[in-house]
Amino acid sequence: MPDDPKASAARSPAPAAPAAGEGVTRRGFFSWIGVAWISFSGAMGVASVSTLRFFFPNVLFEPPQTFNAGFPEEYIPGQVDNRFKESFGVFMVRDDSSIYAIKAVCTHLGCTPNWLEAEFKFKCPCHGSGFYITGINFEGPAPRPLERYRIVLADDGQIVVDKTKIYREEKGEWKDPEAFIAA
Amino acid sequence: MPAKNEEYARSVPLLNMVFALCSLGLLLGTLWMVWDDYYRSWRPVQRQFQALTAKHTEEALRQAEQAVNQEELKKIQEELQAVETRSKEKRKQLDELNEKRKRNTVRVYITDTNFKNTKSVFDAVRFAYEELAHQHSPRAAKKLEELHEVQKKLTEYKLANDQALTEQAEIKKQTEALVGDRAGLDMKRQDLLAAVDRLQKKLDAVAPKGLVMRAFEHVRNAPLLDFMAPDLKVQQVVLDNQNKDINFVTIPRVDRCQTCHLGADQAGYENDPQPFTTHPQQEIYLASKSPHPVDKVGCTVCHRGLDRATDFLDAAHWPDSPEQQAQWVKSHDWHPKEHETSPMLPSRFIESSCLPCHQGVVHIPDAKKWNHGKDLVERVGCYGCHKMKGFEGLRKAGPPLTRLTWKTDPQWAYPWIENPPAFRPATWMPRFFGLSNNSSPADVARTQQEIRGMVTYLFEKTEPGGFPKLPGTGDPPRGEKLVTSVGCLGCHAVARLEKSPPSLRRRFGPNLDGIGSKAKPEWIYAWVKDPKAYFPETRMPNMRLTDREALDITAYLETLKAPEGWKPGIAEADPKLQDELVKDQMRARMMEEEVEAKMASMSEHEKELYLGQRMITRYGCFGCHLIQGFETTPPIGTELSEEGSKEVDRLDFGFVHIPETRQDWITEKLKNPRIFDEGKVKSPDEKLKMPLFNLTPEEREAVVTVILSMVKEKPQMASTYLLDSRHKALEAGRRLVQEHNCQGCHLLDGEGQDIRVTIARQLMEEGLGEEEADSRAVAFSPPYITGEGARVRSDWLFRFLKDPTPIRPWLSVRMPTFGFTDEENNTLLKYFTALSQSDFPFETPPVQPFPPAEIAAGKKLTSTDYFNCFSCHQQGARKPEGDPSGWAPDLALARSRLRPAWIEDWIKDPQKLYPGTKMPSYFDPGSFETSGPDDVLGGDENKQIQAMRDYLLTLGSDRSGS
Amino acid sequence: MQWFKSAVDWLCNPPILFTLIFIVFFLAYLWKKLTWLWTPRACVVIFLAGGLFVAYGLTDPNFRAIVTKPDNVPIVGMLFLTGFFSWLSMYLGTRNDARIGKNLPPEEKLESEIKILVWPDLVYTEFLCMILWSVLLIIWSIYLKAPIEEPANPAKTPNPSKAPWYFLGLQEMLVYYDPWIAGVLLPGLIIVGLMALPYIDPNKKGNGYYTFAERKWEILTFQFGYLVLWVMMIITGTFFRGPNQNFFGPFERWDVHKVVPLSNINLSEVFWVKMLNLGLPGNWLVREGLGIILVLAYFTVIPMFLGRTLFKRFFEKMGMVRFQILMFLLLCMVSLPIKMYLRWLFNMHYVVAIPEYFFNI
Amino acid sequence: MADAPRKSLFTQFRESQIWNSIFRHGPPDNTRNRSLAVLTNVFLHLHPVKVRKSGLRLKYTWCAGGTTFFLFLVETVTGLLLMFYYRPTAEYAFSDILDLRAQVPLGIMREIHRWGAHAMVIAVWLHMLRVFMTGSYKPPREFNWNIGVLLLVLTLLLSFTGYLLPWDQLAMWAVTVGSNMARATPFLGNEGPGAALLKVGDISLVTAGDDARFALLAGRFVGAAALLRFYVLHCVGIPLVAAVLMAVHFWRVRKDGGISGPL
Repeated sequence: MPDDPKASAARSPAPAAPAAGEGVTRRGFFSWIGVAWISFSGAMGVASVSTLRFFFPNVLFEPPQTFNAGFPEEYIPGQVDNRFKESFGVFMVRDDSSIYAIKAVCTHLGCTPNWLEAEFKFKCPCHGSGFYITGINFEGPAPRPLERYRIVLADDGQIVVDKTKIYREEKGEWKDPEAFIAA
Repeated sequence: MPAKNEEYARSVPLLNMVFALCSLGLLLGTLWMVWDDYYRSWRPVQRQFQALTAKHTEEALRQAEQAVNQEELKKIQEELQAVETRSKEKRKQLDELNEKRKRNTVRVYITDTNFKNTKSVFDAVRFAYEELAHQHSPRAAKKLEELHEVQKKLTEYKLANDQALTEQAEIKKQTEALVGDRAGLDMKRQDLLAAVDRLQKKLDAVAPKGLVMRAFEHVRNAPLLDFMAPDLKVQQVVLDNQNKDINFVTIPRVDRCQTCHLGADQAGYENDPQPFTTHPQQEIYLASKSPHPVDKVGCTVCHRGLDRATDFLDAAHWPDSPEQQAQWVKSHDWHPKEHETSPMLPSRFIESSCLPCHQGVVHIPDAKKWNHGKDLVERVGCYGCHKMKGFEGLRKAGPPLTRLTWKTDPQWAYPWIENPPAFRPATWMPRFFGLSNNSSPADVARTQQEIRGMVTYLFEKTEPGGFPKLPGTGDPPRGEKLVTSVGCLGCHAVARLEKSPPSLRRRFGPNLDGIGSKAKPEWIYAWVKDPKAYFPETRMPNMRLTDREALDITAYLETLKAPEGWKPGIAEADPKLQDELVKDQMRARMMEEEVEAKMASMSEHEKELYLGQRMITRYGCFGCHLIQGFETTPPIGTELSEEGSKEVDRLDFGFVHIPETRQDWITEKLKNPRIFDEGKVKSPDEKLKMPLFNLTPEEREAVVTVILSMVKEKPQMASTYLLDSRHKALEAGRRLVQEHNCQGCHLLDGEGQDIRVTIARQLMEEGLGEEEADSRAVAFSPPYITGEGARVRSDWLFRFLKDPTPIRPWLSVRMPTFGFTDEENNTLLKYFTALSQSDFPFETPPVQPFPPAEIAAGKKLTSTDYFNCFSCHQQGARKPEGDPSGWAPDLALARSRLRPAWIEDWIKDPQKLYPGTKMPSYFDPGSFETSGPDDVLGGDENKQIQAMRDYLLTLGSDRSGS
Repeated sequence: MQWFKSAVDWLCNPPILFTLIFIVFFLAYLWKKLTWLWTPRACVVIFLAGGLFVAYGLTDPNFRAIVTKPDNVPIVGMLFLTGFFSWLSMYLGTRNDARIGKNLPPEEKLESEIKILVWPDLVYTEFLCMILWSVLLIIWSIYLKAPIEEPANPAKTPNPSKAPWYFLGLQEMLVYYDPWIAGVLLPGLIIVGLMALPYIDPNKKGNGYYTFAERKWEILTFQFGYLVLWVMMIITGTFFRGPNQNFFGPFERWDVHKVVPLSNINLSEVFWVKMLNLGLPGNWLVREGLGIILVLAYFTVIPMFLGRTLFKRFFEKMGMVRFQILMFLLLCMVSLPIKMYLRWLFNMHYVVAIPEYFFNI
Repeated sequence: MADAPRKSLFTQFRESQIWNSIFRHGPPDNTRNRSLAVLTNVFLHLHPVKVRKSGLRLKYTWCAGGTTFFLFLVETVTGLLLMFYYRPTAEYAFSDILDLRAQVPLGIMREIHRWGAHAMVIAVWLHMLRVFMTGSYKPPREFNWNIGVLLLVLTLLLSFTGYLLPWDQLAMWAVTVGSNMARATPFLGNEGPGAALLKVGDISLVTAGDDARFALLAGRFVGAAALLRFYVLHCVGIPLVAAVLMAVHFWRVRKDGGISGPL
């Protein structure tokens, strides 16, 4: 700082180095400006990716995608259990040999079907699609059977329904060992 | 001057270099920021858990593999092999079938499509017809025809489809018949290997194999990429029913504890170190079948701490012991978290979290420490000075002092007040004097005058009267026999009779040590004869003693003297000091001149009285004792109803260096109630005055647990334990049981019969070995009455409780007369019936008269030829032979006393209803069908029992029980 | 070193601290022998000493607790920055003054005629500044977590409760003045005064370069307000005010139970009761008459007097209106130290006390 | 240079159509292009083409004003991001901050935002000190000094309104204490001098329910309404005004003759 102002004024016509580019690259592999721009771009890149990452929250307050659905004994053969319909949108069904979790979304336009105990079928209130207890469509406009969720037994013998994975009949996925549990 | 314009002020290469350095800094800074943001303390913890799970799973896998039934597996595999060979052998037929199946598949497809298409046409036509019909259109009829047409077609297609499906099933059957059921075998094999498969899958998930999967494991959890299917992630439960109170608003708790405590709700980690340990008592906590499933109750509602935290310190962990603290300091650099209103509860106080949800119960199931603490609070009478929610309306803990002259004299009272344990080490009466803040010579001189004043006041303000002289002299040894046998020891203890410290229930009534130095014999005599005559609200029941017995007991109790070295007597009066004290008291209430005037007008005695009255006010004696002139004075202590939520900075820690937490403060306060005066300069009136209670460290911890449980926060209705009418009846009964210490003598609700140890000791004195005495004591103790509701008839029990008569002639212990009101009686009846889930209050008796043949059979069975019932059982006036200690209850009472159904159960298996009973088991529960005599009623055991029941019900008259 | 800590604690007592600062401030700026302060060597010495003091202080738990509180860290930074830049401006100013004394133009003049293209010099520098600041902020943020305390609780007032740090100067004034003065009037006047500054400053010199000699009065007044009455008040309010707004030295433990006698007295009580031995008159106008007269006199007599004597030059230069405004603002500013001393020396609570109308001065 | 110089990749890119469509001038190595670089750039043309050399010196400007502006930008960006995870309600504000600290990816935004705010307050004070010490408020820059004073006040208000948002004890009570002063505003605050005079009969016109502090807090105490109010002021109201004033401030710097210097 204790520059003599005169001196600095005299020194002024500095070597006319361009701001960036050719002049420097000629000097060889290493150049400050190269390092500068690479690390600057790197920093900006990391910052941008971080900002993107920012938009994927680590914790959610939605109902969990996986839930415990009690023990197999709690389900009565030949009955459709409605207890998780409201909280998780799932029909739990037990037939003679298996238990499966039907996604309570009509394959027509996404309404929630109802289980009609008297008529022994799922009926969609919107356009009248009907499904058997297995979820196979048999009447109304629904183009394909209801979907099933992944269902497994936890270590403690409890049923765990995992809504992140879906099994479709028309793709032959209902035979997958995780599309039902044997009972 | 263009040249000038070309000028640069700074050297660009230099700037470039600065730029490069800055940018490098920026890059490093940004990377560091990302890493810092990514690398949270829970990540390595989850990695550790994966390794641990892998270890456990490998172990389990090995076991599962060994557990597989190899023979079975081999058989299935062989069968599969056979299927394979057969399908090779019968290739030709199989090919044919396959060909058939292919054709059938096409057919199924076509028919099904036809059906579905026609179905949609049908739906459309039906809709069109309905519309037309609704509009009364002339075209409706034509549409209807069309509808029928389509319907016919539909039926056809349906039929065709059904046929195709039948054929499909047929082909399948044929194939199976030809080569075997391959699918079925596969299924069987899968079933057999299910456990192995599951474990293998689990192992693959926690410990991926192969380079690709292992690399993927790192990539999916890498910084910035960990939003795509990471397997290390924050675990949380959102608890809509568990509110967290954040001052005037409540929000659902979001418990993330399981981010690190990954094994808490899984069996198999019991022996692993924290944070992975399985939570103890899974049947009560965390498991989904337990009453406190983790996804409904969470963790922090009981353990407290910051629900959302995922870091050890941030969660506000709190060590349970100095050792744990030292360990945490080492492992986690632990220190108390700042700015945390609700740090975790040390686990030794964890039961204080039960109360908010378990309101309105006498005891909380499984909360042993809390229950103990609650009993202690009632016993020592904390609620006398401190208002405490849940302890309202209880009787004062100490005896009334309104008839003091009837009972004792000032010579005893003075040293008692000064130092109660010196006279009776086990007393509940706390100590006020000679403590850390009033032991200096000046303090002692002052307190001596204060006690003098109190004694003077108490003996002045008594009702006139007293008891008459004893009608004779008693015999102390006989008295001791009575005291040890009639049941006094169910509630009282006498040091010289005890081998081990008496239980809390046996400290229900005052310890009797030294009573001979304390109470006048006339008072003792009158008291044991009829306690309510002296103190109507006493809980001491009437033992229905004869004059002789009362005299003997009095004589015995008179022999229980004060410990050696204890001397009755009152400190010297010091009028000058007393004047000063009286003046000090007055100065706080009036001007100096008035004080002088008032002093001049008072006699020494009046001054003493005044001082006594002031001191009783100050020390709050009336909190536990009824004292004239203080009947309505409000309690003097801090209210404790929300002590568990009290801000820690509102507690004065003074100069005492202990951890600044509620629990430490309260514990310290109970240990030495005056400790927070240490190092402070205070006038006598400003000094702390809470007395020192005679509690062991365990008892103190229990009391602290209770105090901590009294919190401000109200849980949501949905998460509280609501009492139904049965449980309400149970709790009301338990309250009475508690108040009258029934469990001191009876085993009830799974607890009690504390008196048994004294009976066992007596039996040992009579020469029995320790083990035998213990087992015999069951029979000689008051009966188990948990099943009383099922055993006896309500009307009988009602009468019995009002006026007990001996049922078991062999017992020397007496059921006392408690003098229950009708209301209390009914409460108890409802309690007993609710406890055994029997009907209340009445039930239809079996239809009478019974068939004579049955009665005859019953009579026969009870006779000496068979079970010989009356060799022990009394039957009305007919007594069995031998010593009464071998007798059994009067069967003539059965009709009015017992429930018929119970008689059957009892005869069938008495040990089941009453383990340890003297009643022999005539029917072997192991081989019931063959255990009865064969020659009565065709050898049918059930009929035999019923016959005996019916016979017993014919004995005695209708009202013989009263 | 206990003696040192006790000495510092004692020195930080507001009466002593502010008296010292007033003296040091004026001596530093006005006493010729202290001009060595405006040399780089002095700067290094002072900052080394300051740094050493803080470093030593950090070994003390009480000092550390208050200084490392996340929100207080920037204040320590501000203290050093303000000190440095005040020194820098004086250093550059005195250098220019020397040149001016030799009839040379100020340093800036040498370059002010030279025009430089902003590309790349200015833009590049700005760019580098931004990067540096980004790095600084990132590292600062990694090291120091933003504070979050207990959830807001309207039912429980923390002790002490303080305003955000940049308003702690105002809160500190509240010790001496009622809220309507300390919290409303004075901050309002600060803003008004700052805005009025270009219009009431009669000095045409010193525009566009650092100088002290040419703008002695302006700089003294401004720095007195900024350094002493604003920055130092913030420091006091942040570091030396503990529970119950009691004073605590930097090495003293913040004990909630510390008791400090507060027995303040109003001017009217001094006058009517102590001096005249009479009771307080019932009528507030009579009662507070003396105070009101004193305050009015302060704002009228002193400007008139000064305008004829010491500030005659200003008065002539500025004219009546501008002079009166200047004097009013100056007097308001000076009223703060005056009130501080009245409090410290005489326990003076209010000069005018009309609680009936919330009008206390 | 006998060999045909091999053009570097960067050079090729620089000669491409894309580059030329963005930067309509050659490399800034001569006066014309250096001027164009500034003139044809919407962000840079805030600057004049040339400045005084004395005004370029860091020892003269301390870069305090520029720093303040940069920090304002930092606050805008980080603040915007924070708004994605923060709800200004009594129920959620506090726990959202807790989650920002521990769970939100790059929750360090909050730290940057807070320390940036503190730095901005300090920077703006230093800028004022610099402007004063160089006498730059003197004619012809009186008006711009006034804008600057307003911006200083706005900076403090921005910081003050933001201080409440974490909704913890520190925030609530700092704002309570800070806003209590409004209670004492003459005539407008219910504890201010003169307020007692404003009454009709027995009915006071200025009470805790309608005074200056009430208007600030939308309530008698710092509650949920105040939180929302401060949030809106902090995120929208004050930044908007500040942005407008900043535009004026920068524009006037140029119009008043650029960075000050001796005449």
